[in-house]
Amino acid sequence: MTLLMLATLLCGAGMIGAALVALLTRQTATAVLAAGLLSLFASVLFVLLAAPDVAMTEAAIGSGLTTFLFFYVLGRIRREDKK
Amino acid sequence: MSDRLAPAKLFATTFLFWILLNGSLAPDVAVVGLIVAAAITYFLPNGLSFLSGYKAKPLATLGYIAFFFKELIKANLSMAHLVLMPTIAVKPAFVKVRTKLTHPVGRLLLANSITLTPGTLSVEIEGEHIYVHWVVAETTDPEAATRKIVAGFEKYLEVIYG
Amino acid sequence: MIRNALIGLMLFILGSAFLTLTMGFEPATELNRTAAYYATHAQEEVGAQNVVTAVLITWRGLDTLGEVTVLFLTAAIVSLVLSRSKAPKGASGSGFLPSGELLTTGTKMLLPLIALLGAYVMANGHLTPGGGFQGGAILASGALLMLLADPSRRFGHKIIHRVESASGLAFVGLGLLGMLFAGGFLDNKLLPLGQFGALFSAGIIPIVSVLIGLKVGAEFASILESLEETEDA
Amino acid sequence: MQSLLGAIVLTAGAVFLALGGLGVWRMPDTWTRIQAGTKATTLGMILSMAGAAILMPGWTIKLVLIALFLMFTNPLSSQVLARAAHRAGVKPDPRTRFDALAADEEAKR
Amino acid sequence: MAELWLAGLLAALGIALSAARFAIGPRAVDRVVAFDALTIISVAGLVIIALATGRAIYLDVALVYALLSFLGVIVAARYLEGGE
Amino acid sequence: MAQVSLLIGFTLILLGLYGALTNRDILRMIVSFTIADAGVNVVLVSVGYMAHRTAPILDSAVPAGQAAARIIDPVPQVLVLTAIVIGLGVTALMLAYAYRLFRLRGSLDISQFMDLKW
Repeated sequence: MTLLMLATLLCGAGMIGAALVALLTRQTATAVLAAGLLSLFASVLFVLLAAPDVAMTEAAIGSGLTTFLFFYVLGRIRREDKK
Repeated sequence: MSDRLAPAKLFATTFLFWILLNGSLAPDVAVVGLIVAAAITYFLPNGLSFLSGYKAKPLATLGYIAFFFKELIKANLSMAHLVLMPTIAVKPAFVKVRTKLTHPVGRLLLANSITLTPGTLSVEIEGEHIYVHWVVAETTDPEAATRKIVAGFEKYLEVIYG
Repeated sequence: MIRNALIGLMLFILGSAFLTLTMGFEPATELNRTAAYYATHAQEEVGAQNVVTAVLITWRGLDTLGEVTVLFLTAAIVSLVLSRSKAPKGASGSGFLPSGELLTTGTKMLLPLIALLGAYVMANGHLTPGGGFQGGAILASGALLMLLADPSRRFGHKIIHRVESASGLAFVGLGLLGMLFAGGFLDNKLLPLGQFGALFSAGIIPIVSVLIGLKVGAEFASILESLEETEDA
Repeated sequence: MQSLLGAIVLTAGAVFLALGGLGVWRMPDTWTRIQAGTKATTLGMILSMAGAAILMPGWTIKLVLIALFLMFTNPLSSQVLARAAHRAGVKPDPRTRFDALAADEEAKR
Repeated sequence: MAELWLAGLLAALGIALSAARFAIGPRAVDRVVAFDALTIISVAGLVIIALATGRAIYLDVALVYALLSFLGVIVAARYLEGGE
Repeated sequence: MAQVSLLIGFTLILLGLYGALTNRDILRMIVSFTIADAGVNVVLVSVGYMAHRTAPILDSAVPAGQAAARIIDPVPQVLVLTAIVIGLGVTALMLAYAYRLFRLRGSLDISQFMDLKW
């Protein structure tokens, strides 16, 4: 049992918890946020698995760009529903 | 804000951060840094940096930094006290405070400093008013709140950013 | 209900297959032959500290060209699907409310830093983690921040498309030059390898990294742009 | 001596990070949660970076840059979030005495 | 190594509490607050991992993370201010 | 450690597939797809992981001479690196199609689309 092992387990628990939140919640916005949280933990997990390049890609793409794409479409749909 | 030196300041800041990022002063690093800084200055003409609007007042700057860290530590101790108590004794309010600063960078730094100091969080800035969320509000009067929250930082920021 | 049962059965079969895979998985203790070749020859053959970038850009450069092409096709299809007709003014955009003063100022201060970090990640792809794809994603994040601070802003699509095509052409051109004057497509001995660990080293890897980064950043920015410019129903 | 000092500073930072988590968990409404989250995690981060810099003096520049970036972006995102929460009409804690922002926006309308 | 264990466990405590707040909500804005806290604690976690493995290159990941993770928060906040 | 992360990755794939198959909202299906995507990436990276070795970057901590004995397999990392970037492109494409579908039909509920139902 080393520190890195503990961190791996914690990241795994966080990822699976985030996936469960994304599947179980009723709000789509919460599901998108949970997917962003999952990619955050995934990026820490990639560092633990000694893949800093992959972690950097995930950090640059997962939390900002993907979340924006989803929220963009959600915002458009919300606006057209209001009409 | 019509600062003729603005591009030069942006260039200098960018180049400084490039050197810090690379952590070396080798000639090849410096050459690439000059190219990158020039490209950024060209493509982002309305970019701002810490230097834009900055008046070279080292004493006030040091005073601001020291005051900021003092307030940050005080803020955290009071927040720790609040959080660790068995019942959370909050008395929140949204109060309005007034600022005299006009330069955008100074206003941003003021709002950020308010966010990081004891029990206050800037919510909205509009003209000369900042709306602040206060966890343990002592007063709701704008003038008293201004003295309590803003005055300490504004004293320094007024000198630094005019 | 038969649908749910089918789904459950399928997931159960997949899950048991995955479980047997995991149970039977023996982590390797030695590198396989390809990886060992890459690890031992990274210094003298490519001169790059980062083995991942060396594989990505030099040894598997043609595959990377394929990836970039896939990305280009994706961006083209997104813009084809979304923009049947261009938006009249005021009816496009993300539907987000106008932003506050602090976010605008903060964006103006952060954009140069984000662009600088993107340039750093791209140019140091052979020394530290990073490279073209990461740098491109960071540049696209800068474009995204610009969009968030001012939803009514129009991108300069001329610049984006010019950067995109110019960097793509330069990438292919460098590869072909490598075929003519060095060992093969994208061979990095087109330029001298330089001193191991310096910024100007590893032949053409830094240049190709920057080109890939500009290309990827322009693709993502054009995806954002075509999302931004579709009109309302 | 140096490693002891670094360990103490690092642990103090981690304590503040945990306090930030505790604040986010215990506070009664959105704005108080933002306050606890921002302040405690910012100081915790700065102290952790300082501790790491004392433990590994060669990494100081990168750590200082990380701390600078976070010190700048963290209050900014908190402010945007607080503004968004107010505009979205989140109900503040019932103990909130006074809401100058809502009153002024009402007056403007 | 002991100090890294202590710091890591404390950071893990912070992550667990914020993640619990993320899970129960109750509103989307509260989840974004928890997300914000989580990103910053993870940056500290990355630095602790870098200390534990002794490799300076992991700091670059933390650097990218520190400058870009706030984008997710701002995106979510800009969406939510139009109503949930 | 490799086994643990392998298990995590497989669990994420299963959860994502479950969500993609059972949800009725197209956007929720796409969210589930991104979860499965992350799971596949974790599986691929953990296949390349080896205990007691370090990241494939040959700086002062790993002299180039003993690289073959100290670093982990770089090839899966290269694959995953491009897979993440392509994944973002695929997500954007799916969202564009979903938005177009919403504009045509005024709904995102998959059970309303009966045209090609089996």
